[in-house]
Amino acid sequence: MRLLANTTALLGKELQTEFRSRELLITTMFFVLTVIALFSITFDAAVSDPKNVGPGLLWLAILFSSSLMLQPCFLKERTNDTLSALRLSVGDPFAIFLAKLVANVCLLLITELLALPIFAVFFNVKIMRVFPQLMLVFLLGSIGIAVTGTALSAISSQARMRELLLPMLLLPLLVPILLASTEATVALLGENPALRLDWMAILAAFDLVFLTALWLFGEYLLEE
Amino acid sequence: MKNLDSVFAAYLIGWGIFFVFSLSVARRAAGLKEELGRLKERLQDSARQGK
Amino acid sequence: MAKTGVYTFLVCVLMGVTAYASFYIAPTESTMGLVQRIFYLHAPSGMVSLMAFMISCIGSVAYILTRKPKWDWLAVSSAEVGVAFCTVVLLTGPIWAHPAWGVWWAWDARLTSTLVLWLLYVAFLILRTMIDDADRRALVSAFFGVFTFLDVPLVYGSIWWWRTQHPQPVVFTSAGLDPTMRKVFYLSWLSLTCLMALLIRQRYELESSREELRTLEQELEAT
Amino acid sequence: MRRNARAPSESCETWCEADAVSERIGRPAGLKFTKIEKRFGSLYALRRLDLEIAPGECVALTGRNGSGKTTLLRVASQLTRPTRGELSFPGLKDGAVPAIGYVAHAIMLYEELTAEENLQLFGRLLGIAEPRRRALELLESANLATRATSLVRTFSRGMKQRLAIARALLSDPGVLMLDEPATGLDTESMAWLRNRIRELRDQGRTIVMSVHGESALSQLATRAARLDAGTLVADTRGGATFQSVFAVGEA
Repeated sequence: MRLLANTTALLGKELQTEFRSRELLITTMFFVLTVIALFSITFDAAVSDPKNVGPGLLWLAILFSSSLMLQPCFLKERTNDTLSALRLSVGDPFAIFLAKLVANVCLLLITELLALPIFAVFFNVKIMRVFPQLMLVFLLGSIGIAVTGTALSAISSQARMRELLLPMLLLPLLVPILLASTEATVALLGENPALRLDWMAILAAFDLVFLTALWLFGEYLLEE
Repeated sequence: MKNLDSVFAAYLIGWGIFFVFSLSVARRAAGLKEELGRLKERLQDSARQGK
Repeated sequence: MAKTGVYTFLVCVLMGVTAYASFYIAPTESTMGLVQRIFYLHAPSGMVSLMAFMISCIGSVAYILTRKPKWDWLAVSSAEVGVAFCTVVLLTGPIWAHPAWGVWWAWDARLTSTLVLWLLYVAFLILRTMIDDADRRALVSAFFGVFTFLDVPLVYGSIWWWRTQHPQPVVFTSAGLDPTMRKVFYLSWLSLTCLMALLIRQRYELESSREELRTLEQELEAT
Repeated sequence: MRRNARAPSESCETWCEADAVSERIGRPAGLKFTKIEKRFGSLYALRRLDLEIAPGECVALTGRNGSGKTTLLRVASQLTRPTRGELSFPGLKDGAVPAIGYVAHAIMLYEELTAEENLQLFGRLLGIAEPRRRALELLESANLATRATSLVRTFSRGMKQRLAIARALLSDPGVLMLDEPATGLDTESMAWLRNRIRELRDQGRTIVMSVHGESALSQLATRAARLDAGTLVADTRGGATFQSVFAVGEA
């Protein structure tokens, strides 16, 4: 019970600090926009078949931007050593991870909500008719990115070269997410849209496996 | 028999990687052993002076 | 030291026998011909690299629970040996693919998964160089070691399922092995596993003598 | 000026009736370090430290930089895990951990939140009753009530330190760990700090504070100890006088 209370309190703090400064959200959104635009130019979206190439590029853009967006997640807890204050106050250290995880999922979803229409315009793909299913795929994908990203942010905040380290650690780890969500999105944007439950199962399995790993071993990352 | 050379190449490279790995580890280990020897001597000297 | 000497000799003999078997005892494969013999090094190396990564994961979990440095040494040693075996797979793959199918790199399920595995564990080794304090490095890389190993089945599963969705003509491992080929394959697997054990032991010794050196340096400082 | 250690049985006014915060107990507790060792790679921050602090004692800890003072305080407040050795709390049933307040060099507060938001956040995390009332009460005692709704970023060093101490007192802890609380304080905050620590000490809380040699704070202490290279080298309980502990401390 205390875990839930701590998580909601911390989530309130995460979202409050984020929406008070809004820097992270704006820079991430702009970065996603840039990457999608550049992909569209290089792959000349209009000519090649956008239905198959597009989703892959969209998800790559999301992976790149999230690996950069998740950088400061634990780094900002090191200024003024607020991490120690949190560790002293919370009952279960997993609450710190859970709150940051949920906050990151929200940030990712907001970024994706902006990126989708832009992607639809650039690759002239109809998304409105499959929007709910699409959002489900994006939710599962974002949870997977946020779980691994938050854990790796706790790692990279303790290492040198942390700007490069997080993307290098995160991107190979997210291969299953990249494959499954791209395939699911392709299936949804195709002629007869179908919600591919097999790929959704892989996404759900990924999220579950890494959420449990974080729950079991996460606290050791915060130790001194 | 024409692509016999690629089979040889594959085995050469394969075993080569194992050999290079083992060699580099052995070389580093030798360096450490020698360093260890020198340190042990210095320890004995300082111990002898200490008595 | 004698035990390692004998063991090294045994492994060399075993490797020699395997090479002889791969070249002479195993029949030449009908379609691809001679170049198929690379299979006896390529495929078992992939399996042995997975075994090495499993040992590394066991080392990582044991370190998290017991905090004894020896488990961390095991984790890093077997990870490095695993990466060495992965490199062998990734290099022998194209050498086999080029003459057999005219392409240097085939996006075959197993080869692609091994590539991702290689990226994961090289990242693991690079992470270790980025953290200075020994205990912190051990704990953090142990966590990442567990994370990476949990990712392996998901990587293999998703790439295998992705490959079946988009079937591709080039097939690497010729499934239909006749009995003698299968025997030589198992012999090769056994010899490479013993080689893995030897390399891990050797790398482990390096770590323990490094620790010995450090404790000696401290003693000198203290006196 | 030297106060003898308060007899534990003396009545306790304020902290007695404060309700125990979840499984942590607000009553003051003693601390016992048995052969504590903390190694950062090849560097020994703490080396075979044996120290016992009785409930209600106010200990001044001195020693050169890097002698292990900060590590000792972090081990005591359970932020750092000792490589070897064991920290125990005599007087409490085994396994129970007393509420411990910790003030470090870093202010351990969110600069992008206001003073009130900071205290309420940590109060809710600790699970104390009516965090809002407790936060206002502590802001009052730190004379920060007027700046309750301004961002901590706009605070001076002295104000931040006072707020940090307020945060440490949220769970009404029986044990307080203060790491060089006086650094960077202006005279006005320094006076406030001295009165506050005297008040906390008189309430019977166990206080361990690291200080830089003889100073206004060290006179409040009922006991002094000096650390050097990770071990205890002088302790007034061990017969050393206050002067001898502090004199060499500056070497």
